[in-house]
Amino acid sequence: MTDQSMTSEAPAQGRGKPVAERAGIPVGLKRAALLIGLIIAIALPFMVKNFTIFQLTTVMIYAIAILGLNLLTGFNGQFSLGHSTFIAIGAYTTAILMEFGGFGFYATLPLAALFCFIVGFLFGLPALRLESIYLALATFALAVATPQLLKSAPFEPWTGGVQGLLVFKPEAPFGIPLNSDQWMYFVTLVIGLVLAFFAVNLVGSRTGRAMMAIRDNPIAARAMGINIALYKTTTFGVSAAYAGIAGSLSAVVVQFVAPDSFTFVLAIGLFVGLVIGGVGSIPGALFGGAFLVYVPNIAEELSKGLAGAAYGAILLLVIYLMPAGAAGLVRAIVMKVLNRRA
Amino acid sequence: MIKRSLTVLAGMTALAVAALPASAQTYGPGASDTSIKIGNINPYSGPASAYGTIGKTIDAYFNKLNAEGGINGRQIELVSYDDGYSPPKTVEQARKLVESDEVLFIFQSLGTPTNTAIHKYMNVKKVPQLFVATGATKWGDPDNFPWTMGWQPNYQSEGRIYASYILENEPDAKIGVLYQNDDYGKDLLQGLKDGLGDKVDMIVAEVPYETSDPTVDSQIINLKASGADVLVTIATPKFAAQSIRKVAESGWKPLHIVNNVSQSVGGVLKPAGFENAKGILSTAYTKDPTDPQWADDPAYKEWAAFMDEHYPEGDKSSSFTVYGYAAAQTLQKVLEQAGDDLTRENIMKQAANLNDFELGMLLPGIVINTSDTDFFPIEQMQMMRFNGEGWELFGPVIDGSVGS
Amino acid sequence: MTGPMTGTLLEVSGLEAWYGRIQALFGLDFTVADGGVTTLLGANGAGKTTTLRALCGMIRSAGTARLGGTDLTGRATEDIVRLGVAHVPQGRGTFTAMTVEENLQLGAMTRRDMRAIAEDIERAYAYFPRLAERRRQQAGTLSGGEQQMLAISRAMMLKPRLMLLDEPSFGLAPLIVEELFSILSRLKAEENLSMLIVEQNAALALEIADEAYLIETGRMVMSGPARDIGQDENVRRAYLGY
Amino acid sequence: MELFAHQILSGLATGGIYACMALAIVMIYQAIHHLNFAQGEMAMFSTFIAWQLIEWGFPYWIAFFLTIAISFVGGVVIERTVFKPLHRAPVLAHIVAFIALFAIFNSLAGFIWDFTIKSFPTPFGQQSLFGSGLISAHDTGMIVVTLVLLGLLFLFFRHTRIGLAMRAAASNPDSARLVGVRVGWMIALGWGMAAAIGAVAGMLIAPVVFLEPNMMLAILIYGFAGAVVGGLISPGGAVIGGFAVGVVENLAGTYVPVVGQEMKLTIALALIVAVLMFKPTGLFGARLVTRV
Repeated sequence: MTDQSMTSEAPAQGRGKPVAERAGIPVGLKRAALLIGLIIAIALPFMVKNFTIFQLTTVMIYAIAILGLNLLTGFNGQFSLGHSTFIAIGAYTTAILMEFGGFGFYATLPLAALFCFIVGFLFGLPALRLESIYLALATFALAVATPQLLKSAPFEPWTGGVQGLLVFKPEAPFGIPLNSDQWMYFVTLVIGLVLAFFAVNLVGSRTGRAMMAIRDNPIAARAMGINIALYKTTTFGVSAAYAGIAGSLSAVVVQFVAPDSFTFVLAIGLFVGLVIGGVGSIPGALFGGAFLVYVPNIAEELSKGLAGAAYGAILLLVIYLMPAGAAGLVRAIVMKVLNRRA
Repeated sequence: MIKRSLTVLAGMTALAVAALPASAQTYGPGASDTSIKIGNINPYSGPASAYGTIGKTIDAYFNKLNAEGGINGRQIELVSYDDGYSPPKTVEQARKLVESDEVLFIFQSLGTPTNTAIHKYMNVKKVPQLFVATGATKWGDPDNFPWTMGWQPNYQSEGRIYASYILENEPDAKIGVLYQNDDYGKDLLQGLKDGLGDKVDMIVAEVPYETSDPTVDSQIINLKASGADVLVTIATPKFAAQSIRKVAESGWKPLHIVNNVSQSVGGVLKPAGFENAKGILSTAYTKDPTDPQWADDPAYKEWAAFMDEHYPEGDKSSSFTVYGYAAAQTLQKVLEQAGDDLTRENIMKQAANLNDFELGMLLPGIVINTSDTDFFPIEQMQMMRFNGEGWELFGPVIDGSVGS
Repeated sequence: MTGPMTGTLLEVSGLEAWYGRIQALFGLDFTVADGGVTTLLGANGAGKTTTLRALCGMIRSAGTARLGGTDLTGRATEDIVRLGVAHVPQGRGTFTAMTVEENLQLGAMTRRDMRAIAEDIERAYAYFPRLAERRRQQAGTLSGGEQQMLAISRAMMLKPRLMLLDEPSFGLAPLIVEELFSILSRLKAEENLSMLIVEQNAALALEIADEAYLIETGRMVMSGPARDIGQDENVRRAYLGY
Repeated sequence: MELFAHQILSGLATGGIYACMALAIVMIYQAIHHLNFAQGEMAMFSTFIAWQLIEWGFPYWIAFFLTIAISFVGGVVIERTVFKPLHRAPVLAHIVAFIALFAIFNSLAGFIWDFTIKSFPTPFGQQSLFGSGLISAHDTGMIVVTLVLLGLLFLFFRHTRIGLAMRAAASNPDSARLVGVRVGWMIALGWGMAAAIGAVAGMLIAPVVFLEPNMMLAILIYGFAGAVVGGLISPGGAVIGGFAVGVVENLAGTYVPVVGQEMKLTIALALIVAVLMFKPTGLFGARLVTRV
């Protein structure tokens, strides 16, 4: 799983040539890795238990959210320790529309993305005035406040308060012979690929170069005539929309939304996933998602009483071994092997 | 078969086995001649990790049982996972237990939102979600959720008990309520209101707190200012202790009722100060291990010996260890009754077939009863008053059934 | 005009340096005499500043740089400073949020002799009376020339055996530059201060220097007494502009 | 009106808690320009050490100062072992390391000392001051200690050479090296001091909120809030910010209708974001000049 998760979308990066300063892995190799990754990704649900399919779906959902965070932090240089909020908004949008609006899941997905885009864009406006550490704190404040807002009296009639809302999980349509776990796996896979493709192209486009110019040198970017405010808020919106889609998917996959599902622990988890996967790397998001799902389980295996300490120790170890994240490590290894051959 | 013939059968077991068809030796997933695999989900990490003690106690108790030969000759294999009190993770862990580890059932999964997340799944899969560790009322709904059962007295019952006490003894009271702003706090408050019935306007102030509040000082000041003369504190130990101390500090002298969750002498009243805690009312269903009156009680001694031998790093002043111990004993009873018919259906059947079952660490007079229509194992509680050193039980054992 | 030249203070041989993976210096050899002034000349990007940074252990380097008998290469910056090398970096490196006096105090951070430090601060004010007037002022509020003076005084507080000056005239008005260099000459004469100066303004540098070296793309292309270098046709055309 | 006065005083008392924590946060921010997410857990762990010492029979004040010393050394050791190797790693890796430390301390404390709340002694007494029930002797003592600490820090940074060196190392590490300041050790020293101040904060806070592994979680958030309102680089501002957050929170809980009590924290945080909108570097923070 992890092998596939680290490389499956790697080739995509070459196509857009997003990060010029990086010595790239040859495009051919990336394409081959993508193809192999895709074949494995398609074959897997027919080879493993439903529970594992569910886990893999969760990995992809986290990866989508981390991808969104990556666009914001990795490519635009804006911190966020509050992306759990947008996941929550996406999840609740889907849950509420399905519960009270009689919507089908698929109809709620774009609405969740749109709504999150708007909220993210609006949050991006005040964020413009906040520099790195202050922005990190403001977003963290958002993450801390989210569960309280969700269960507060004014919202309770819609959010179900502390009890949360149960969500119906769609079955495969048109008599496709897949169970609901497999079906949602493929739905998530396709959405994830589309979003990754979009991210790659965005990053490789003029817009992407402007985003990165703002990250690297805002003053020079302004001098080049880039509308910094517009780009920053739009990036915030797009990033939030990614998180919203992840939230929407998670609502139906988990079949339940509750304030306790979206605490600041989730926000911090996404941030950890981003750094571990590799800041500024699109395939790294998948590794980050896998880290989020599997490492707590490993930590718990090591010790029940010290699960938290084990998790912390693993985290430190990973940071030491790959300070540039999994993507950085893979890049370094591949380059080393290639150089030796050459 | 040979093994079974070697096993010394307890009276109850023999009865249960006798009640089954003679050929009965049917196994559901996770059960075999030699072992029974049970799942459990607890928050071992994250902000709610205090509750992890319950999971660890249960594990220790089954280790003890296994060392003594297991149940009906079968070793108990407890697979306990961490969900960090996050509902999506609970779903993942529950599915792992059911689909990958293939446990016979899930026992004592902890928390209301977390159990809600898997409520439907467990019932669709027809896997028992047995004796969940939460006091919400919704777990006792055999018509709609026949595979889910609670264990502890539900919060609403407790609220009703306080209501009837107040109606009887303080009919002219003005009630102030401090409650934790989550399912547990709101449930208990609801019970209190239901119990007051048309006298609900006796409540002059309800003030919530968040677990993220450092102190409840501000809330207590507001409650005092409301003119209340009865204070009902629906709070977890830390905040209950804070409220007891702040009430004393501010020179307010209401009749103070503190909910059962925070009845621990060592874990709440001592930190709050015995002087400050004198006269406080509460209810109980378990024996408080830090209450000196149980020091010579045989059941207490048995529990203490268990703790020393099997869970020495555990905290003997924590009520969670008593809770886990008693819950595990209840399950032991169910498994003994199930005998060799270790199917999921029979587990639920036996869980719903507990009759006047007594547990050493429950208060004298409190018994566990379940039936096809009664999925609330413990429904009785007793009022008690803190005399400055220990709790004094008073009044009858009260049945707080929600329907009653 | 020159101080007593009793021997070699700094002897550099085969100095190489890298920025990350990119090599910037390719084996430089030069010396600074005890009590003497050496200047490094060269175009922008030739490696002058890099040489100073390499000597101070601020970037990765190889080769040897002996100060007295001690090799500086491979040591941490703060240890090199403690051996008596004061570096006045390009852009001056003053602590802008601190007062003038605090900056001077910081210059003497490696010393323990409190009374002598107080005396040296007064001496610095004597050399640079403008600083004395602004001793309680934040360094960031000083003019460019005043900041350069502060940077030099701060370096003097170390009681350095060798002072490295990186483009001291950069960005300053000609009058200020003149004042600055006359004080540097005084320091050389009165305090017997040895200096290694990197300077865009080659004429100015050659005036104060005893020896000069010409660097091109990280390699030494010419060396000799400052007076001779100043006479060289190519140097005059390329760097002195006449 | 009486309620108003009570809430203000109570807000100042809790504000004292936040101020204490905010001070520790600002300390470390000055040294490393990061917000240490593990700061609260480190303070909590220190407090447990003090509790253990007292349990072993040490007199309060000996335990108090011993804990400060242990925490100082602990802070230095953490910097040298955990963060020095990460010196060249990206900023985000540092934040992840803070998160790791957070998890480790929290889990260790729970494992060693369990989650049952413990009472922690106060040297000032719990009786209410002036017999009015307005503010307790401990609250007053806590506020006084915070102010004394602030004064000592001011003297340290303004009038000692090592304080000067620490400021230099923080404001301009390259130049600091060029005057012979051992920047690495100054950072370690900053960690040590922050850990020591955190320990004081923890020992003052524990008698109020009770000692348990999660006691600092919320306080850290409020402490951040106080520090940010104060401008992050000003110890005085942090203390004022801490008090302000305490008072605002209480008033919001009391006077904002409907949602006030449920969303005290949310309202407090919203106010902070609002402050930052108008004054992006806090009320007392100077704008750092970034060189291009």
